[in-house]
Amino acid sequence: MRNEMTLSFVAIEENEALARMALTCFITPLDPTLEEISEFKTIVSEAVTNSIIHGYNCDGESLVTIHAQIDGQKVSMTVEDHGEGIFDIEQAMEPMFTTKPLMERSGMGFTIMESFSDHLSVESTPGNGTIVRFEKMFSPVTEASRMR
Amino acid sequence: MRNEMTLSFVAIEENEALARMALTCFITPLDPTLEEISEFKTIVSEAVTNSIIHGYNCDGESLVTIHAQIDGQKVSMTVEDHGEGIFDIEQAMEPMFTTKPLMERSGMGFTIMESFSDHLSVESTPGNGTIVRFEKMFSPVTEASRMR
Amino acid sequence: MADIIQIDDIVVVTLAGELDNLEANKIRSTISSSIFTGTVKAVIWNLSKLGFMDSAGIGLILGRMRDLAPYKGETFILNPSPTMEKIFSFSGLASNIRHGSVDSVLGEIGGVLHEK
Amino acid sequence: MADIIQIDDIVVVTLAGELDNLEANKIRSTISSSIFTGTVKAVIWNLSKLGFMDSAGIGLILGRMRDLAPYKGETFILNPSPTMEKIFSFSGLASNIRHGSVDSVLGEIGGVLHEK
Ligand SMILES: Nc1ncnc2c1ncn2[C@@H]1O[C@H](COP(=O)(O)OP(=O)(O)O)[C@@H](O)[C@H]1O
Ligand SMILES: Nc1ncnc2c1ncn2[C@@H]1O[C@H](COP(=O)(O)OP(=O)(O)O)[C@@H](O)[C@H]1O
Repeated sequence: MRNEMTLSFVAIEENEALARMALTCFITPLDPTLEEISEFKTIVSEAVTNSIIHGYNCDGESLVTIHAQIDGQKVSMTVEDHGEGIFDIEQAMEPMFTTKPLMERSGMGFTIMESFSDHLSVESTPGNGTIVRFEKMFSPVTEASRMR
Repeated sequence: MRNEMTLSFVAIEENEALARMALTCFITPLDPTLEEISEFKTIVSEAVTNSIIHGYNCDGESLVTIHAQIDGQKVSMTVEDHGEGIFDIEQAMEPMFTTKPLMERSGMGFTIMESFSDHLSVESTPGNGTIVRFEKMFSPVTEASRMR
Repeated sequence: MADIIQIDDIVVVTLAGELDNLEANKIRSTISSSIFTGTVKAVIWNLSKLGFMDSAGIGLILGRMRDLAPYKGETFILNPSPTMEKIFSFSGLASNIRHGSVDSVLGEIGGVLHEK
Repeated sequence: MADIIQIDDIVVVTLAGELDNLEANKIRSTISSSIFTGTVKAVIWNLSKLGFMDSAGIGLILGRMRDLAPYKGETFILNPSPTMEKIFSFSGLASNIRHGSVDSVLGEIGGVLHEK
């Protein structure tokens, strides 16, 4: 199938759940497995939370934008903010690296996003914002599962 | 509370459920009653379905855009398309009037949207598209329900 | 999702999930054919398990009332939610609504058929 | 949602719903105070009813492991979903995972404490 959506919202923590729910609903027609759903949901949650808290410091007015597209069994997604940006992307992507240890961030966000997606890339300019791009392949629906 | 979101998606019927789900999740922090939720969900469903099937004939590529905003207990929403538009808005809003009787449309969409919202207005230009605006007030959370 | 059973000349359609335009288009012809299999005296729409319905549900039910017209079949709408009940009332279907069990409606129809 | 009970010197935290950044911020201090009420020997995180967790859960648990450090308390993560189990493994917490009942973990801790 082919489908496409864009969701944007102001930077408040309540919208983490909105983003997860909307994107989970978006991929439902692919008939994903429970594990595919929860991995995808985790990717969305990590990227959106980062934009809200790191990009915008939860300012309640700047916009986070998610664009997602389905082509056959492939889902492509970008999560974009125009916030603080990342100074050293390589360092940011190291497991356990975080600039917000006092907020008890674990520094595992990028590691999880990388592990649960089939392709991840990050573009960022300090002072200008961050775009994270993902691709995730979903297993084709088998005849057996169609019969359910 | 204050919150704001925009959701847009291509005109396929599968996205009716996406729109309902995303907007329902958006209003959850207002702690709405079950009936408020289902009335709001119905408004969203009627307006989005109209844009998809009447505005765009389910063309699978043109975009329907929903913008929603929470100010205190008030939710304001617009559902917009750049499709066919409506020739005679007054006639379109009459109960039981439909231009798609063969698709078994009931012509009750606008009647339902009007009854379930606190304010509704429609702007449309034939050939240029339609914007439907709503407002719905949600009952404030009582102390009793907070204790649940 | 529509679960359709036939009890003598009465068709009972039990709907679940969300009945919108997409869903109505999916189940329309199956329900229609169950009405055209024989002389159907009544259709009972059991909505106890239905989570959501918009005006597509009205279109679906009015359409099946047209299918039933040649048989002079009756239509009963069982256990709609308060929001659905409002939608049916706007659409002039308030008198078709019943609350209770499928059996209680079957009883009512049986009675009526008997008297005829 | 976090349900916290204390059994002797063991704290059992049962989480439900979705554990994200917002939720972690809501429940952090309550869980922390339950650890600081006395000499806590172990915290059992019962995730059987948890529907979703992202890396905020890792931050929450690592933070409470720091709270526990003065007491040399142990941490057990009970019944994470397959996806959560991967997240814990990436974070070096694989050895803290158990599958089974709260009682089985209590038994394990009892045994260990006994041997000491
Ligand atoms: N959207 C963003 N805007 C600014 N900085 C970001 C963004 N996303 C990630 N970062 C930076 O990268 C670091 C690592 O991110 P991540 O691996 O998700 O861990 P965490 O969110 O737990 O800190 C963050 O601490 C932050 O400094
Ligand atoms: N977004 C739209 N674009 C074009 N025409 C519309 C739109 N929304 C409504 N209409 C017109 O108004 C009529 C009445 O709409 P409505 O009351 O929702 O009933 P129904 O959708 O069942 O036809 C439709 O049949 C259609 O002709």
